[in-house]
Amino acid sequence: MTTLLEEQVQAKVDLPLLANIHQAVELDEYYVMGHRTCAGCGPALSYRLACKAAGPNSIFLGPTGCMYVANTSYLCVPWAVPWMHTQITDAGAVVSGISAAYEARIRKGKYKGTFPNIYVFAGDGGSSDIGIQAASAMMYRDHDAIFICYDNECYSNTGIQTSAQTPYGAWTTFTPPGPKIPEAKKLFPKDFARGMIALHPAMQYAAAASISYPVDYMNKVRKAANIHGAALVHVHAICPKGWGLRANQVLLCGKLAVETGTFHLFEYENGEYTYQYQPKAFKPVTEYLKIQDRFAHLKPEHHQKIQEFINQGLKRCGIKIPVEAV
Amino acid sequence: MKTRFKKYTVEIPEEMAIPFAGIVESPKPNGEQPMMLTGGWRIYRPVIDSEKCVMCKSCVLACPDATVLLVDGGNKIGFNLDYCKGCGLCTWVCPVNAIDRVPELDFEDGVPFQDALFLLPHVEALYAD
Amino acid sequence: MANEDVKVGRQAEEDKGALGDSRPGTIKFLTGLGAAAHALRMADIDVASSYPIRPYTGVMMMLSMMAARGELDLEFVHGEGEHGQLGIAHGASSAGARAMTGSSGVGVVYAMEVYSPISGGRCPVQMVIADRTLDPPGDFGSEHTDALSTRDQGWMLGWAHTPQEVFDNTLMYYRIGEDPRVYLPQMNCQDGYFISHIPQRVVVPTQEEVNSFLPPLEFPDALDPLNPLGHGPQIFPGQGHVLEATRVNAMMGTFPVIDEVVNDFNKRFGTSYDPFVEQYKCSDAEYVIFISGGHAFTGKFAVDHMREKGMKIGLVRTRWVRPWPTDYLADILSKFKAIGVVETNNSFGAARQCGILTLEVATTLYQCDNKPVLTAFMAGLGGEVIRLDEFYYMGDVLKDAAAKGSTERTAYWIGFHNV
Amino acid sequence: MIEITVWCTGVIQDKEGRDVCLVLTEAAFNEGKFTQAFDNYVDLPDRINVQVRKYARISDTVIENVFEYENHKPNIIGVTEATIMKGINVCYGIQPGSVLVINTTKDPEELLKYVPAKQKKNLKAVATIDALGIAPEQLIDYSGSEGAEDASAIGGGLGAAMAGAIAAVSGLVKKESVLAAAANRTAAKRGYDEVKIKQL
Repeated sequence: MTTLLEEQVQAKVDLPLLANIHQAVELDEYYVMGHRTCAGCGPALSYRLACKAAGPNSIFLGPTGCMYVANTSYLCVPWAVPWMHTQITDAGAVVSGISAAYEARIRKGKYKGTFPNIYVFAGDGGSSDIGIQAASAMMYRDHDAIFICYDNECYSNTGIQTSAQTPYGAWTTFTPPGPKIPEAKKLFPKDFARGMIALHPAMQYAAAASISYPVDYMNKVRKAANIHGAALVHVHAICPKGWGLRANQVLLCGKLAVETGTFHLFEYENGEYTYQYQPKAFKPVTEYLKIQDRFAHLKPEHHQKIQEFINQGLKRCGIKIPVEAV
Repeated sequence: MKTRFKKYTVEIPEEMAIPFAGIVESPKPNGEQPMMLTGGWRIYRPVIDSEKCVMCKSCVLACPDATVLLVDGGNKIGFNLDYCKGCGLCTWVCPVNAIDRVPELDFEDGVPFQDALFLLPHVEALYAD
Repeated sequence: MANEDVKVGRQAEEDKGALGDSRPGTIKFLTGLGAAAHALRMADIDVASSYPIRPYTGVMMMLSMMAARGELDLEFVHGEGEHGQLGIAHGASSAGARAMTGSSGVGVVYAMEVYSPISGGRCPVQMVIADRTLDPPGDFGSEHTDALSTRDQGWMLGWAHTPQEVFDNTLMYYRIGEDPRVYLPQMNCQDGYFISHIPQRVVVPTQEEVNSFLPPLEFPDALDPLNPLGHGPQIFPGQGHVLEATRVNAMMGTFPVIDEVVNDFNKRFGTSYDPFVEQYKCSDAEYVIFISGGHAFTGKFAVDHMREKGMKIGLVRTRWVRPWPTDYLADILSKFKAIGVVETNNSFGAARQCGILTLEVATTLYQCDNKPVLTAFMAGLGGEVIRLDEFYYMGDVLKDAAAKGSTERTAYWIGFHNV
Repeated sequence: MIEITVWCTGVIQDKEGRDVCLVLTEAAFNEGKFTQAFDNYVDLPDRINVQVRKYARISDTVIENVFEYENHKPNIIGVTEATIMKGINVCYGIQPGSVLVINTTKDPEELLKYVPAKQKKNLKAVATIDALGIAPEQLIDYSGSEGAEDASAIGGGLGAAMAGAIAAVSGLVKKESVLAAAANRTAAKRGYDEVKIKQL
């Protein structure tokens, strides 16, 4: 019922993939300067790259989160494309409504343009925690829309609180370390992207990307946009405030997350996973943890526990690359 | 209509009016949002050594604020100092160390000067002498 | 559900107002849900978002059937819950579509977060509500507390008392809500079971007539890449009151629009709706039953019978709870000696432990020189039927109150105090 | 009533800026004054490098306007990062006889150029203090800015030095009161003693 009519599919032009950074730089900016995000904000960078990749025939939805509050304070917006706030709970539902509206209006001759690419830009809370119900429903209903989860591993707008994506051992203001709870956060995070893929077997495209690999990320956004149906991009968007980093360490931290196997860059297409980062060996996770103040309280045994979790994750994903000894 | 219902409506002074449903205009592509100037945040200014620069453009893509620009017909790197927050990511990402970080106070110019961060008409009145 | 269509001309006999007006069109026997669905079909809605909960579900069944048969070109989106349903409607409306959704009981309150964003975004969504008692425990019966609990969220809110009125309200509400002077969402309420599940005669006009009454939606600031706008950026605490005031003005600005639209409807379709308040046998009444919703149907018969016994009773039925037609009601109600408000809702710990409507009526009368005796009848709670003899009891209480100038109780519980 | 506004950079000096206000109000409270210390709510949440404001009010009588979001007519301005002055008129709204205290290694005269003439005429004194040199470890603590109690000690670093300097310049509270209120007594003392004052 929600698939595009043939003529709309033909009218919609696919976004070409980018061969290199020079092509990416040439693209126009649709997330422009003048927003109240942190100096060195990872999510802001992920927003900018996504908007750059998306181009003008786009609508962005911003569920409540840091990228709503920081970007729109006050009564102004930095997006050159249509943007709308949704509740943190229901971005997936609102995007479904917009997609359905365009399906109906174009079919009935009430809208003369082509079908827009509709993006949700939800934080990890708005995706994997409070927003998971609507996110899942949007993917299940296969609306022609793109769900981007900018994962900064915490509720950062409200002052750094734990979310379902906050890693084990991380300090947040809701998981402070103390003599009784030396490791701070005791729970291991959800695996949002793979979980969504497993839950929605009809999903055609999903990807995990990092702001530290910008062209790869932009191409993943474009591939997701070119899919006729629901697609998911999970982007690792490092939060300097929440993770206890200096502003200029954000891209380094993103790189280390990938190089230690903490965050995997992958694509899921036609039922197959492909992994983009294939080193000779992964670095020990300690290299990633030690630059972040949120892990400063951890003891060697906690590092070991995190390393085991990462090793298990690699094994579960069928990645047979060794990890350097700690 | 019965005019008596007017007594239940609120007359909003023109200078306090807000757009319909709080819906605002979008900025132009490649433009800026002048209601949120951020150049004043900067403690260290990025300064590029064009001799060293190899125009790999990594810094252009690394800026969360889109303030690293191609200037001089696309042949050089420049910065929009009205908005650069001085995060230093361009410096970090540069493979040839062509971007230096210099204390902002060493320069005379380059930062838009504002009386206040956010100033609404009815709040401004409270600051008046 | 729908019986054989019977093509008729203008009805010769004058029916009681309660049974629907005489007017040209096709007669169908429709439940309130069926009436809503047919009206939505004729309104050519673009997007419907569904989630099942008894008793409103039938309207979605009919819409999905109409979509499957090709009778209505509709995007039928199944929500993941009422919260998602409202989110879908919000998105659809923001993108310029004529959108509808609906719910009942706990479903209505599950979506509570999303009502204010929709009305604040000035999205003219219509929501079909068939009332149901809130939990605990499970109870399918009609009680208005579900929809009334959303009364402070900026939606227009009104009740129909016959399937015919549901049909007509559906069209009128869209035209009012989509008026450029208004742009507000509407809750089109009907009592669960009493209206939603009992078929009655409904006159269905032609599609051409509906088209000429209800033009397609032109939402000015729809999300559109050809005209980029930002919907809902943060505001300063110091700007909150400005936005709230514009929402108040939008709601209060509905009065002339309602007046205009309902009169236009009457003219086009041969109906005789009062835009705001129905007065039944009130011209010489000394005491009245004040009511909202389906029980007015029985109430009017009860008034007839009490009148036959010489009682000077009437019935006042508000067609709107939001906006509350303050001045109309003040004019109408202040001339009586006693008023009994049939609540069909509950507000635990409210002033005088009445329901929600008495609070509004009391506030309305406070500005009047003549203040009638006011009491509440807690009736129809949990979906209990309000029978004729219970209305007679209310009549007796009111007659007594009118004579004495006072009542024994601030709220009479029908089912206990009348035993 | 004396109104104090402290400008600081978001996240990096958020806690330090608040500490300046908290140390001064604690000192004044112990001297029997009525006090209030609070963050600028509209600046919330702070972002790295954004200019944020922390406020204090100190009065001989009960403070009645406790709910006002901002200090509209401040008497004392503190700036924990001198660069802020380049972009913002930190002295906007100051009353005649106000003082300005800046954390910098520079001399007071050098920073005066960032104060517009209209505000400059209301300044009684401008002072600088190398607070970062006195307490290089800046504490980052988000509890306080979200309305919780600060999870770490008040006046442990830069903020103590600033508070000491403000006390010295303004004479608002006694030296011993400030020293007693700050967790880092040495920093507060050095701030009090090492501040460079230029009377105008």
